[in-house]
Amino acid sequence: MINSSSFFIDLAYFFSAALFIYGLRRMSSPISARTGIWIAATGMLLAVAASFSHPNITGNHWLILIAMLIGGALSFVHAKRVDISDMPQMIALYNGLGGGAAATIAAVELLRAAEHGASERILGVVGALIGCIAFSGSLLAFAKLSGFIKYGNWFSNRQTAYVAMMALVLMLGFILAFSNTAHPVLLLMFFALSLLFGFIMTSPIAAADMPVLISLYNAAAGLAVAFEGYVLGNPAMMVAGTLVCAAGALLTRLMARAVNRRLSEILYSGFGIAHSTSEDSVHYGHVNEVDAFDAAVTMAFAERVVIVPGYGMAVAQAQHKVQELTQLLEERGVDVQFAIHPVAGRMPGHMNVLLAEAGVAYEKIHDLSEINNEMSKIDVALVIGANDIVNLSARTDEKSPLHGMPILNVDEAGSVIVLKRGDGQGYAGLDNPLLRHEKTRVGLGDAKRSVQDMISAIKSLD
Amino acid sequence: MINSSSFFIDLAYFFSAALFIYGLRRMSSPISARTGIWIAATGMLLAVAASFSHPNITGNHWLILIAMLIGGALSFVHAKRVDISDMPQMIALYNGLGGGAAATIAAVELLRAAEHGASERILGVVGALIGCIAFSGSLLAFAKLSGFIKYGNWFSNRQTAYVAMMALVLMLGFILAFSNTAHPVLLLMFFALSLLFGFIMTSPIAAADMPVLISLYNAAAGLAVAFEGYVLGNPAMMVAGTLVCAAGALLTRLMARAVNRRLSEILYSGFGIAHSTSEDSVHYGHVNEVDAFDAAVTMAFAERVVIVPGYGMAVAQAQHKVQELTQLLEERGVDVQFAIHPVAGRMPGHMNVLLAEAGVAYEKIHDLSEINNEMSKIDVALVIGANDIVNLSARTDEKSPLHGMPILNVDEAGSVIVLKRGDGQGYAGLDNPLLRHEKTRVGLGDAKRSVQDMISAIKSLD
Amino acid sequence: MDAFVALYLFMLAGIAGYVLIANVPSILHTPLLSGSNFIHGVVLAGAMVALGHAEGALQISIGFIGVMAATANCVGGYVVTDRMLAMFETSAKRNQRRLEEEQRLLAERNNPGSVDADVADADADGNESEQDSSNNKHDDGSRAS
Amino acid sequence: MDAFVALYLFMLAGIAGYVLIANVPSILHTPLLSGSNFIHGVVLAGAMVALGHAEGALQISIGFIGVMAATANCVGGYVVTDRMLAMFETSAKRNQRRLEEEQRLLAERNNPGSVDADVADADADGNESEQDSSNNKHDDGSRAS
Ligand SMILES: NC(=O)c1ccc[n+]([C@@H]2O[C@H](COP(=O)([O-])OP(=O)(O)OC[C@H]3O[C@@H](n4cnc5c(N)ncnc54)[C@H](OP(=O)(O)O)[C@@H]3O)[C@@H](O)[C@H]2O)c1
Ligand SMILES: NC(=O)c1ccc[n+]([C@@H]2O[C@H](COP(=O)([O-])OP(=O)(O)OC[C@H]3O[C@@H](n4cnc5c(N)ncnc54)[C@H](OP(=O)(O)O)[C@@H]3O)[C@@H](O)[C@H]2O)c1
Repeated sequence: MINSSSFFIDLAYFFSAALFIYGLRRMSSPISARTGIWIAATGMLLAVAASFSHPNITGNHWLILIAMLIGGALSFVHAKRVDISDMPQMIALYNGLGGGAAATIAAVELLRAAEHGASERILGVVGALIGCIAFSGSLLAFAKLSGFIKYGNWFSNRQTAYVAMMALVLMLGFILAFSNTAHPVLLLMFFALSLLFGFIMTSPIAAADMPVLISLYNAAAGLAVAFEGYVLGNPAMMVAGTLVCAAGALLTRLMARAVNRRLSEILYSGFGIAHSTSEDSVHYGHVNEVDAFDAAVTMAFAERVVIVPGYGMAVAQAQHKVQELTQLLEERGVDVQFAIHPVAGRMPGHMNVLLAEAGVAYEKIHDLSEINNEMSKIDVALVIGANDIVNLSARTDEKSPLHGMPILNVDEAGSVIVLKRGDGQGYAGLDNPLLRHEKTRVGLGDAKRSVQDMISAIKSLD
Repeated sequence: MINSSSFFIDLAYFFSAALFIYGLRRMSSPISARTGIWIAATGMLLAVAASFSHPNITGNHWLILIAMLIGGALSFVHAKRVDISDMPQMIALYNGLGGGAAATIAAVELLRAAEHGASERILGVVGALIGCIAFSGSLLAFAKLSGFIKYGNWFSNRQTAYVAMMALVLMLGFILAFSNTAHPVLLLMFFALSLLFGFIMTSPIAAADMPVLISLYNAAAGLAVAFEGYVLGNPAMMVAGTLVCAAGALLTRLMARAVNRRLSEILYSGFGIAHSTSEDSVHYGHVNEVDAFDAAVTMAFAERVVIVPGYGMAVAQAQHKVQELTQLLEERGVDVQFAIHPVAGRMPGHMNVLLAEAGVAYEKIHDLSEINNEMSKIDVALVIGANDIVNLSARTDEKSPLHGMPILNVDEAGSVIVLKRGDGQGYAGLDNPLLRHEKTRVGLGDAKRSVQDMISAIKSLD
Repeated sequence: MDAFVALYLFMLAGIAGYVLIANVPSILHTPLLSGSNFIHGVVLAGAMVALGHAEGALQISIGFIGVMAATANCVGGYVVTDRMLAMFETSAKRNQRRLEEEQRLLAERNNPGSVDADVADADADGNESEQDSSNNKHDDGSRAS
Repeated sequence: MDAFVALYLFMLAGIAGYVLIANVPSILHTPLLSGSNFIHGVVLAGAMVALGHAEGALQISIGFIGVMAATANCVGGYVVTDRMLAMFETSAKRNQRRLEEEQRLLAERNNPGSVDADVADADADGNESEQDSSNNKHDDGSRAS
């Protein structure tokens, strides 16, 4: 234990840990969520301010400031600028950097091995491993989600190689942890292999499973921070890191459950493998097309319309147009509601966030069970870029990977209009019988475009 | 810090703390409650077993064993024997002993003041104060609830004296905490005054508010244990004590809310004072009496009967007879249900416990909101020794201290039979218009007796 | 023990205690009171140490009383809590049994003699009864409150 | 720090984190992920110390990268979370306003021009609307999920 910090620093750390906990608590309810992040930020300021006068900071003051300015400015500009629908990759990026920072602490402290006891070196090494995995794994996730790197499982089927690598990592870690002198070369190898593991973990995973994986890396980064906190004798880091680790682990499970996946499934296999057997039941039938004008007329003269947004709306960034359409319809006396499936889009709350951004009123947004009871009273259901969440085969086809997932029963509405670009399938890659349903008409084209056309058509009615 | 315990003791303490937490979690759900107490007991065994080999136990091994045997045997026999409906006082007794034990630790350690640092002495003194209050307060509560001591506010209206005493206690505590030599005489005075405070706190409180007060003392004892844990460097005591303190504090609030009281009301005033103003609106009217045979016939030929048990059933220990009556009625094809008001009796769950003891099936027991919806379809409501929970003035009389509390709407049933001994009132000391309601007939006499008479009457029908 | 570390322990254990109890149904207030009363019986571990290093008649007699009182807290607290919870359990168990029985009867009535019910059907049934029983568990909780 | 004390901190903080998140509605999963990502940005406090006592070019450059990365985690994490939650808040606030408005209208319709409604009535009303709004809050939660 090399720490000899003063009373006030201890006190500041204590309060910041308490504020983190309180902030997290408030963040877990929709009403108080925003004050929650402010409270956590107060804790952060306190911890950072106190650290400036930490007795173990014996030099490099200017370097610290410069590094903070560079890192802070870059991330501030980036985070402010980036589009709000790119959130998953942003979270991945910052999470990865946090894990990486924990790993660098481990690196510095392991290079000063003599100053630490065995228990500190052990946790330091474990933290480094976990932090590196969180770092490289998250960064690859970021790159994939941003489209910099295409899907590709670069490291498949080399189990023996992996096991050998893992053994090597463990051996290196063992040496680093139990010798009290620094081994820069071994350390470098250890870090390189650990980083490689992060890449290997992320590489086979399809973009759509990323939110769950990112949550897992978040928990991992938390654990790494907690362990490095022990190395430095910093209880605020220990408490905050463990807090994040536990919350992140639970969150990972909840998120996996929400998209109807097991964590092990996500980690060990691509989605394609899981359900390739049922693919042969696909049979295309007749699809009724509809043009924007007809669709617009149908809706303009309906009494009750439900809009079902899906991933396609997010891709097309059509939410603002959808809000415009809604307002137009409402001016004509049409009652417009939104139906949000819990796993619509590519991350929990994806649709809610987009619609909120576009200014759709909260009370018009209904969840699955609420709206399904009303569905038979609806005249027109407008499905915008959604597929899996309205896939009728989830109800009937036991072999479908979606079987058992509740869907939005748009087929109970008077008529259905589906907006999509072509014969593309959804996340699950399945054929959707809804498209050939007698009530259904399909409007082809990019969602934003189609909605814009409908808006023009309605305006031309007057 | 005088503690120098070994690795295995630390490990045992750690696991026992974890087991306490896990046990408490399980105890807070009805399904897993019993395994919860077993888990906590495992933790306890572990902690006690480890303590036997604690390096700080340098002698008195036999004395420890003897004390444990005596204390254990006495409390085991007592706890096994005592009637289950005397639970509140049993909890008060054991809780008080726990607080007292914490105080004795403080006493021993303060007599060894030289071995402790200032922070340990400070928490030791605070813990002693709290432990003493929990001890004497709980024991007085025990004595009052057991009927050894009658109600009486011995210490009323001496505010100045109290303040002076409190100042003295604080001064004594200050000296004890900040000098590193032992002061046996000051210590004695400190303890005596602290104990007196416990008596003063409990003395004005009416028997019926006791459960809330006992819960408060439980939280206090937990805190005392946590503080003495710090003195001894025993983290299991610190964690378990704080756990109990926090849980107890919340529980106290919940219990006070359940009986529609504020904690400050309970602590600062007897119930009588709070509502004496509305007493003048009392006006007795005509009460229809009914004998056991008539009551029995009414019920035997009804289709649906609801039984409303209250504090009187507990006093009369009539639950087994009530179950017998229920079975008889059911054999005759009558549908019998039970309606339990959340604050029936004198502690939360009082009625549930008694009915469960008598073997009434769980599914026949309904809570307030469930049964109130059904009440108009009920033929006969049999009220057994309940008053406040069916007091109609709660609905109408704004000045009533019960105003705003939801009651069981027995007046909506076809007819009402109330069993009570005479014109005694309930906990709130209020007149009950229900007794003079046109639908109501009152069966006078001890509840057990009355129910027994009804049983005989029904049997004589065949 | 470092005072700040103690502060962390107090804070974290306090949060745990508070959060674990939130949402407890009121029927469990008394058993929970009794159970947490038992838990602070761990004061025995401390009382043993206090008596174990006590010196002189005064310290020893105080310590002796402390161990006795702490043991009584432990033992009595356990017995009372267990007796109380035993009664809840009996009625909860009885209830559970009855529900299972009902479900069995229901299942029998729905597919009379259906040994050859197709897989999908059986699967659906299985799911349903699973859900049902979890619902019932929920019910227990809310009914109890 | 004593290893056992660290163990207690890990256990207790882990329990707190787990229990606090339980029952979070799924609409908050992403903001919460982002928020807890921000919280582990406290690694900055450690990275500063690591750089602060780093010696030699290797240690210093590693430390420098660490402080930069940790600051990015903090700042970026905060901005993203705040932006995300801001959107929820706008819609929640709007909703809240609408409900209040509705209640006001309702109250007006019920007692048209009732300046002299008696005390009891006003009291009852007050209670009701209080209850109502707490119900609504609840609704928000469940609707959101
Ligand atoms: N919410 C989550 O947390 C989460 C996380 C991971 C995975 N998932 C999974 O994601 C799926 C979500 O279902 P979903 O119905 O929202 O989406 P989906 O099933 O992926 O369907 C998207 C649809 O949008 C269309 N589309 C794509 N781009 C478009 C554009 N620019 N304009 C118009 N249409 C466009 C596609 O058809 P075309 O190509 O023909 O246009 C496709 O039919 C579920 O399977 C869920 O399990 C959800
Ligand atoms: N549940 C809790 O947690 C709790 C805690 C503290 C306070 N309280 C309060 O306790 C009250 C409980 O209401 P309650 O309706 O159950 O009880 P209650 O209002 O106290 O009424 C008890 C009734 O039982 C009768 N009685 C007494 N002994 C009897 C006997 N041996 N045989 C037949 N009748 C007998 C009494 O009348 P006679 O004298 O004429 O027989 C009295 O009318 C509420 O006010 C509640 O707020 C509850």
